[in-house]
Amino acid sequence: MTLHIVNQSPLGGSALHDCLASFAEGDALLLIEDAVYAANAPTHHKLPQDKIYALAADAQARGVTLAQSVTAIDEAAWVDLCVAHTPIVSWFR
Amino acid sequence: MTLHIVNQSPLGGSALHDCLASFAEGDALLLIEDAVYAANAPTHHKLPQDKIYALAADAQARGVTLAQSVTAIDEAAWVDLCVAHTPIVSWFR
Amino acid sequence: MANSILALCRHAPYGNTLAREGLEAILACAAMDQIPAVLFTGDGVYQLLEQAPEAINEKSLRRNLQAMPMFGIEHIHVCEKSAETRGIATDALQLAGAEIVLLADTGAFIRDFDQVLSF
Amino acid sequence: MANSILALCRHAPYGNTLAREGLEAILACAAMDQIPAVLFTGDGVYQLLEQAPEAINEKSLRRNLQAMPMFGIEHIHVCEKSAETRGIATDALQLAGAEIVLLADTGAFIRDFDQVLSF
Amino acid sequence: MQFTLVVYGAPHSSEGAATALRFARATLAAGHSIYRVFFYADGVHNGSALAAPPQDEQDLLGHWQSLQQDHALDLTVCIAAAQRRGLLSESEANRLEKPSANLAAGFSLAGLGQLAEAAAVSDRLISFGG
Amino acid sequence: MQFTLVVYGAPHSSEGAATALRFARATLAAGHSIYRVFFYADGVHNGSALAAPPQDEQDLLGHWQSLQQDHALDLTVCIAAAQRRGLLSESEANRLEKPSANLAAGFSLAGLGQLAEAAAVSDRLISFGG
Repeated sequence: MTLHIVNQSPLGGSALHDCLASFAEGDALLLIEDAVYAANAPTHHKLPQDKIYALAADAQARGVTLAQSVTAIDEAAWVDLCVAHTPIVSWFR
Repeated sequence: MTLHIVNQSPLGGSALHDCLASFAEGDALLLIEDAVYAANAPTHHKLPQDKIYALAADAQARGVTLAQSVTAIDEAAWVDLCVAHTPIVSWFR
Repeated sequence: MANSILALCRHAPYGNTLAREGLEAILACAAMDQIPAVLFTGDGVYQLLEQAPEAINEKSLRRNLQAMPMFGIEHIHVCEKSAETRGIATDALQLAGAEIVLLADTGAFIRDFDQVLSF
Repeated sequence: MANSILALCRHAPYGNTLAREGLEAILACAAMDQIPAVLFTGDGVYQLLEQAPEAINEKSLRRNLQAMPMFGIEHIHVCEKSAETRGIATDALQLAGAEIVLLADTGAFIRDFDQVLSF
Repeated sequence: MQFTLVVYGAPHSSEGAATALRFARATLAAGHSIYRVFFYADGVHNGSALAAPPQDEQDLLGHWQSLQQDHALDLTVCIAAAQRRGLLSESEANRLEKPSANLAAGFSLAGLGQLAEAAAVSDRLISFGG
Repeated sequence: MQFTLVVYGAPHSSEGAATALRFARATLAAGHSIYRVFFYADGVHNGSALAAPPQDEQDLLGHWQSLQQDHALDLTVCIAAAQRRGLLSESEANRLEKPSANLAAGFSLAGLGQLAEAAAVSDRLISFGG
């Protein structure tokens, strides 16, 4: 199953939208950098029900509190997610 | 009156959306670079009724045919638009 | 008379450098006595949130923001709709020494300036 | 056995260099006999339109696209919804020597690959 | 009329730099003058002496340089943005103890004050995004 | 497991390069190995020897270089992308008749084939956007 990684703010660009349009059941979603704003935003984008992660450091840097449905992870857990999934798809710019 | 210049594709980023949210009556809109895709797209964004321009070279480069409501201009006409308007606001990225 | 200048900040902090370099340019203008008006709109409103970027080894952009009043920038204009769209409670926005001015009509505000710097 | 590779192209041509550098990387992979599958999605579908970039002093990206069949890339996958959203008539999409394959479910397509290169 | 151009785009990376060049030529051809071209953010890479684009791509550096020579253009690169991105003059390279310099002829490094001043005194200011 | 990292972001311009560095460290700390870090598009600027960020900003170049030394990391910069953007080794500068070179120690220039090969043989490939 795919690990999708998004780094763009939900309204700033199309990365999250494009990602969700290519999301299959069982895939995982990781929000990094400016994408962490999607982790507690009003629901412009309907995020999947589970397997949604966000880099804790990136959220903390921006003063973003994660919604309950989003799991905060550190870099070590990110590496583990990469080991557990294939392929890894980055959505950026 | 303001001349707004947008260079981003209508779905690729928020530039056009942000611009239209700051559009006042009588302002002019110039679509350049990837923004020319907005000049004949299905109406995701409601463009203003008049004073909409697009750089002819940028549209031609991309194979975009402009809608009737959009005036194709060259660089000389762009300079004239800048002379006729103030301020000039660029919306990008 | 010198032109009136508006600085338009529409990018989120940290993801790319535009937010930081925008704030640096604003302070430089003010230091030259060309005090710009400042408007945060779109993702730029995220710059007004409290931040803790030491988590990603970055300097806080809030410090640049907080320096504005010392440089004579006493009003921070914020697009009300942009903040609401992003779930940011506008009554929670604060900046010591400056007044946060919420704008409903950014278009009417922008057109009164001679020059606009976009960041 | 070597990994299966998908190249995901989601940026419009010319506005920035990602479209061009993506196509160059795809041809380089193919030249190394690591022939990737290619999927155009999002704004990437604009790469499939006819182009005349001499108007802006650029080389046509269509040429890189047209070289793909010669490098053994015989199927060009296109996200059907992305094209429709942008008002692109999918039956008009053509590339000599290659078959245009419209995908309704890109997520199911992507997950079958080992590696994905994003451009 | 006097124009100031602000360029945010790196050449051969985003289109803004090439668009700015087209606009600069049209401005001069129409009989206006250019007070300053200010290169900021990634736009500082326009002043790199080392860019070597493929032969069949346009030589943006050469075009800026000949425009500069023909019209005594003020091509100012923001020094703070340039340092971050590794664009240095000889004297900056010496001062910062870096092994080489790469600022192209025709461009000069200066502070953000040059942007403020240009905004204050030019008739028009136009930005080219990255 | 063997990871390949592809970096598209220029340092001190977009966050991707700094994020890639954090990921690289975590990968190595977890006992995995890094087959290659491939710098492409604007990511090539990570290999600039001339970057001089302010003292209170992180020194990304120095961090990549010490990681390279400690783990014999393969830091490959795409040569075509680098030429366009003015990032040259000594031999490239000579060949292209450019006045100086600016490729940092620890980085090497190579063709896109190195990306293809890394994608084919690594267990995981992950890209860091610009």
